[in-house]
Amino acid sequence: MRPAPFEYYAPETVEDALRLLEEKEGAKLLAGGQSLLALMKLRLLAPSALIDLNRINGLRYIREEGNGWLSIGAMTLYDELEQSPVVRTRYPALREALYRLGDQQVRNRGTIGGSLAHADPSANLPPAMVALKAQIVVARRNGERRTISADDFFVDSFTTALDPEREMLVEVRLPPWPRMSGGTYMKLSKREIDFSIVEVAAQISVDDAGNVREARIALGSVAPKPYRATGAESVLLGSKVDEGLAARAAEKGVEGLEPPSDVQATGWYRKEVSKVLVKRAILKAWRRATGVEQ
Amino acid sequence: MSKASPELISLYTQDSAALTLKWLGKPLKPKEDHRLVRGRGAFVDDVQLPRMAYAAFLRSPYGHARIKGMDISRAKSMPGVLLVWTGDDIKKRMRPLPQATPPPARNAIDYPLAVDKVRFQGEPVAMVVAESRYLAEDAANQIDVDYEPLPAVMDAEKALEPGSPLVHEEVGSNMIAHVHYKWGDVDYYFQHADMVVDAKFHYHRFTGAPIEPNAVVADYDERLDVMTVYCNNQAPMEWLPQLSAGLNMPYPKLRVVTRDIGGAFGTKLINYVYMVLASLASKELRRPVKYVETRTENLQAAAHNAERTCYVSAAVQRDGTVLAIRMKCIDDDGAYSRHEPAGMTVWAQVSTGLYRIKALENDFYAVFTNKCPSTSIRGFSRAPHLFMIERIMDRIARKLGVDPAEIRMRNLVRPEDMPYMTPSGGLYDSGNWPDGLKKALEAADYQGWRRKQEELRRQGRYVGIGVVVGSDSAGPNMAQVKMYNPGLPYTSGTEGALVQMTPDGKVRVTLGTSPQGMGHETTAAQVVADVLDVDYDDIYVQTGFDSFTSIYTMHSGTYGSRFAPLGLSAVYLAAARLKAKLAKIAAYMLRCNELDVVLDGGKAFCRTDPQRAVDFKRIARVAYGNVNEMPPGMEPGLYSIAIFRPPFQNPDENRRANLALTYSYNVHVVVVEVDPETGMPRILNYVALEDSGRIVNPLVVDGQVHGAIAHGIAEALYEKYNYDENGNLLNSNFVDYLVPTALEIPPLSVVHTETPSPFTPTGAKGMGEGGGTAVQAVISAIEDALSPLGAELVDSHADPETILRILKGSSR
Amino acid sequence: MMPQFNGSETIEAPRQAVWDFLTDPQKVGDCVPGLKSLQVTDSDHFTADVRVGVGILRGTIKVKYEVVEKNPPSRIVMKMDGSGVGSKALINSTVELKDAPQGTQLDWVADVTVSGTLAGLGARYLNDIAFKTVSDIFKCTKEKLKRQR
Amino acid sequence: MSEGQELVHVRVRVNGQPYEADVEPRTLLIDMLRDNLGITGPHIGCDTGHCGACTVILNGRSVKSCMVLAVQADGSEILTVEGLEKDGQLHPLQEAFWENHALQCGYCTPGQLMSAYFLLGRNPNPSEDEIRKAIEGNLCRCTGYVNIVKAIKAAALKMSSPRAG
Repeated sequence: MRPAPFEYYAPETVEDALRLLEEKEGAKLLAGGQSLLALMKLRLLAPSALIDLNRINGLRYIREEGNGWLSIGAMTLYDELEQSPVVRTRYPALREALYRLGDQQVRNRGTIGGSLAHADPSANLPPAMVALKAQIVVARRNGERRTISADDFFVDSFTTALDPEREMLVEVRLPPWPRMSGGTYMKLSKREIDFSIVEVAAQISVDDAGNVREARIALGSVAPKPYRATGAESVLLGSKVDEGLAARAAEKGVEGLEPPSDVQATGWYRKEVSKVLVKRAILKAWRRATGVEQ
Repeated sequence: MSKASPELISLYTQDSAALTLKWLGKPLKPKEDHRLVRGRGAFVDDVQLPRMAYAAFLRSPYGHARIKGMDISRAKSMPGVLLVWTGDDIKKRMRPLPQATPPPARNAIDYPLAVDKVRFQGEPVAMVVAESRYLAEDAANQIDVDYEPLPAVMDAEKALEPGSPLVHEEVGSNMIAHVHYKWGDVDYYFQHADMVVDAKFHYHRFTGAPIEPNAVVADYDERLDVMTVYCNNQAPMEWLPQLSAGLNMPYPKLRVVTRDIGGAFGTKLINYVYMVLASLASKELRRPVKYVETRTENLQAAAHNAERTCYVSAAVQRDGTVLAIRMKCIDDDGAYSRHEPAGMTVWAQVSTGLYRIKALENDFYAVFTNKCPSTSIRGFSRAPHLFMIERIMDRIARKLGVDPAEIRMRNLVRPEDMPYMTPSGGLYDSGNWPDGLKKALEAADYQGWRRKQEELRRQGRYVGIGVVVGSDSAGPNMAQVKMYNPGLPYTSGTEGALVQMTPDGKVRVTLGTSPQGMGHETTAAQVVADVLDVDYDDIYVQTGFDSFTSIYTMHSGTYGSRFAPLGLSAVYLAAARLKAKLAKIAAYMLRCNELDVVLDGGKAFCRTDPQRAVDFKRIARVAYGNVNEMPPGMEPGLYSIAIFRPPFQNPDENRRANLALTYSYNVHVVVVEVDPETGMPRILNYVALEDSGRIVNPLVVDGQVHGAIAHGIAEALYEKYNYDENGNLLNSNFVDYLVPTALEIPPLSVVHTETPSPFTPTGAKGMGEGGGTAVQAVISAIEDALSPLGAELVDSHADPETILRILKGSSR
Repeated sequence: MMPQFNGSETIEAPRQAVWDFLTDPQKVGDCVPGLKSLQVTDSDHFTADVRVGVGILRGTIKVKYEVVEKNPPSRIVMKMDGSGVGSKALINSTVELKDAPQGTQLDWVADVTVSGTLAGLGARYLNDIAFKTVSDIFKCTKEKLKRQR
Repeated sequence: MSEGQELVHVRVRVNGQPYEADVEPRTLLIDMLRDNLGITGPHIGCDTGHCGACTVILNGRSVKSCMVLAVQADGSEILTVEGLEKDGQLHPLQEAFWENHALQCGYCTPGQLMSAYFLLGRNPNPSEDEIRKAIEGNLCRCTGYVNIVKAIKAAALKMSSPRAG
């Protein structure tokens, strides 16, 4: 299938992009296009205009800041991130989410900003962002910027805190995690390339004794937006993790969950598997935090 | 039942004297591959013609609805739009598509565009032709249709109940056909058997999903009054009547061309509806018209396999001998009989499976539902039937506490019974099946895995082993359709070939087949090289099919694993005749007794005086030009045409007949582990043994085996169509219809035994469809993995949720 | 595969007023979110062009509205037929009106049947839209009647 | 070829040769390659970017040319299967695909080859798992991937051995 007609603009600055976004009614921003163009080809989407961000310079970088934060330009490719040594060593959860995202061709074209702004409830990156306490930097015209925490950024399925007529995502910031931290991303799907049936991102930091200092656990595909398993997090705080504790935490973590059913799995299955993945993710993240495992 | 009679055996046995066995069996680099690895394949969508226009379709969003009205005015007025047709426009231009079904199902009215009613989601309701495919799609989206949704018929068994909504009112019920098969004294065996084992099984709905969708370019040439149709149909000659009737043009004016075809797996038989529509449009516009299906259209509306539900009972002795089987089966054929209900007879090729079962009864129904029409997807009808047989064998093994491999060993047809006559008249040609099973079990370290399974179970791991036998019955006897419609004038299964030595001594070959990657150019060249003993590289096989230059019969095409038994046999015959003529000319030119002429390495010499020799190139020049040097009275030229005709007969009054020419054999042994917490299955080991008679090219044969296994694994674990109760297909693109990738298909190991068929001159047997053995094996392995829970799988598809529900003892 | 939605509003207006509002296609039509144009055909029917903008799904769909059953002043069954993007969404909604201390209690149930391309791929988008559309209509009803007093 | 909307002029280099075309903004790169430029090696097999039959190398990265707009490719370097051959010599990957019969119908092959090409450019000695991961975006219905994996291994070996080009 082929997309319906649209006007095409390829601005070279963020400012021009935002101006066009305001001026052109029904326009959409085009980043990597690996989701957008598919929906347009199926004619599920027919925006009147596309504003292509690929010719804007300075939105494609991975930068370690002095304060230990990692800044990622919105147009940075999945593949660039996945290959980045910093990401591999400091944010294994993000790296695993990227490694299991789409396929090589998608990772060669798709961008982190595009994925987050698209906010597909089954996408790999949103739960990872929530687990890692990412900050999302949003631009308005005249250089205006605001920063939104990943927790607040995702509002509903395919809906973010962005004002679709006025704002665009320009940068993602990942906070430094203490030395004794570990994280992981796990996804269950029938085919490796599929959107997840259930996915979990977990990030845990421990004290020298190995007791959990902080835990962040987020699920995808089980709710309209990434689901924080706060119940699980609180169970873990202050204690060492073992099979039993992880299982208890997982039970608590998915208590309130009422996942949707679709052609791949029912809500029942999603809930059952959520428990399992949360448990496994907690164990792995803790082992990584305590250095038992890389 | 018993060894076949000597008369019948001699009737079927073929002479293979012309083989030299110098070229058969070699892993020669396939001829086709050279252009394909260079991106120089010739596929339909590659055809670019001046002034070509593009077609797109508006399709029904409903599974079942009345068309109350349609507004095409906006679409018609759009820029670049050349033509907008609805069902009524088609109705004016052609008669309904011919129905092969018996009355009253034959009353069903089938047009390529829906008339008055839509009967499945994705059925075309309007056709747009425009200057580009973009504009054609734009216009199709501007057509307004006013539908009155109707209750959809989605359950084949309920469809037969009185008061069910009707897919075709004109038929009066949803029944397409009903046939009662009874071979041997079933009742006697059921009365006297030690026990009876019963089960219900369901074979699910999926498709072949070739990566190249259906495509056609129709080009009407006014000056010559010739319609050229570039298509990717698997059997163009089978559908020429439909095309000829649709266009009201005689065969000599219809040029149907196939070249490279991007896979088919049975889905590209009924795409003739698009061939008809594009041709009508091309004639109307006096311009070439191209239509290429989108993936969504392909998965929604091209062709599915027929779902099959069977109630199976087996009469069994305490020692595991299976005496007889009684079945009731229902095929869900979808909304139109465009190819079906052939499936309700084709299963009978392997009626009693690979076993010495004495009697069989099958009460068979085929029904209409509001789903996509079905065709012969890879393993057509025999795969689902063997699924029923192999699954009941597993149940019997479990009931008797006998190893599933052992129960099969006890019932397999024995080598001393070959050629073996089945109760339904099938003639199994050759093979040592018990020995093949033994070899497969060794290759897979079956006993080792059984031991490992015990250990792992103690560790709480769920590992299962499936061991299953199957057959690729191949080279179908089309007379089988008479079993549901005795009136059909369509029997046997034939194929044609031309082998010509051109004046330069090279060899040109044309085939009646339209291959989709089965290496016909390669294997045909190998047979010709072998018979004439000329160099493989000097043989040029025409790519694909061309009704203006190829030798054909109405059976011609590539389906039913028919090339090795039928196509290559025609090639052999044509080459052998050419060889004889070359020898005669050589004898004359060499002044040598014909019996002393030896053809060797592209030349002929006289045994009595090897110095006296002449090469084929010179013989060819003589035969075409220097004709006075030929034997007096001999017809010049070196053309050799052959049509191979197997000694098939029509089914007798008890519907007994041999329905295929060769019966290749396979054994699959697969080990699967399921994750007890998520239900995710993982294949740990896969071994397949194949005996497809003489191997012409091992590269081609192994490739076919790999492909068949991949499809089977896909069907068992990944590919399943889901319709909701309103007739919505919930997975009609590659997002949700899960074609497996290289990460899902595990490494596969293939071993061979090689028992030439006495019934084909080359000794090769048809193969490639795989008989669905992989589906049986994987499902069998999963059931085995779950057996500690006493689980029994009914369906041919097991997804993680199904498995987890069994593990958790919770039903959906 | 047929999701059910429901909701209820307490409207500060007498039941008759609510009834009159809900049986006036012009008024109901004006309450359809994202309305671009409205053609009232008769007392029980209208067609409208509606701009949907839930999540990423943006575009114009055609909505056909029909009152199937009226049982004054307490029960209305309405049918909304939305078509666009190669698909159809049929919304059947039943409204029950009861007297309540602060005015009128409006309880509604709606089921959505999605057909076409979206049924599989995009049911999750379209159910969303359907639900929001219906609930917005009744929220709007509540607001407008409140302002009337 | 369209009265749809005004056309955009696009310049690209494909397999080392300069090409120009006037296309609609919505024209997919694969359609420009096939219909405007007559480069029919890359194929179309789906609507959603899953099959990978249209895979080409765009500025050094493998992408699905059905998921990129032609206008987006303006000014870029594109390599398709047709560009793998060097003066009549098959690329080692093509040789290996042929020798190992890593194809049947050949429809997905151009995409498989370009994904393999990208892999070997990044990882000259991939393991079997790395090979399978690298072609996860290229569906094949004929081969069960067995011979494709084998062929990519063989090509890698040949290319990393000193005497190979």
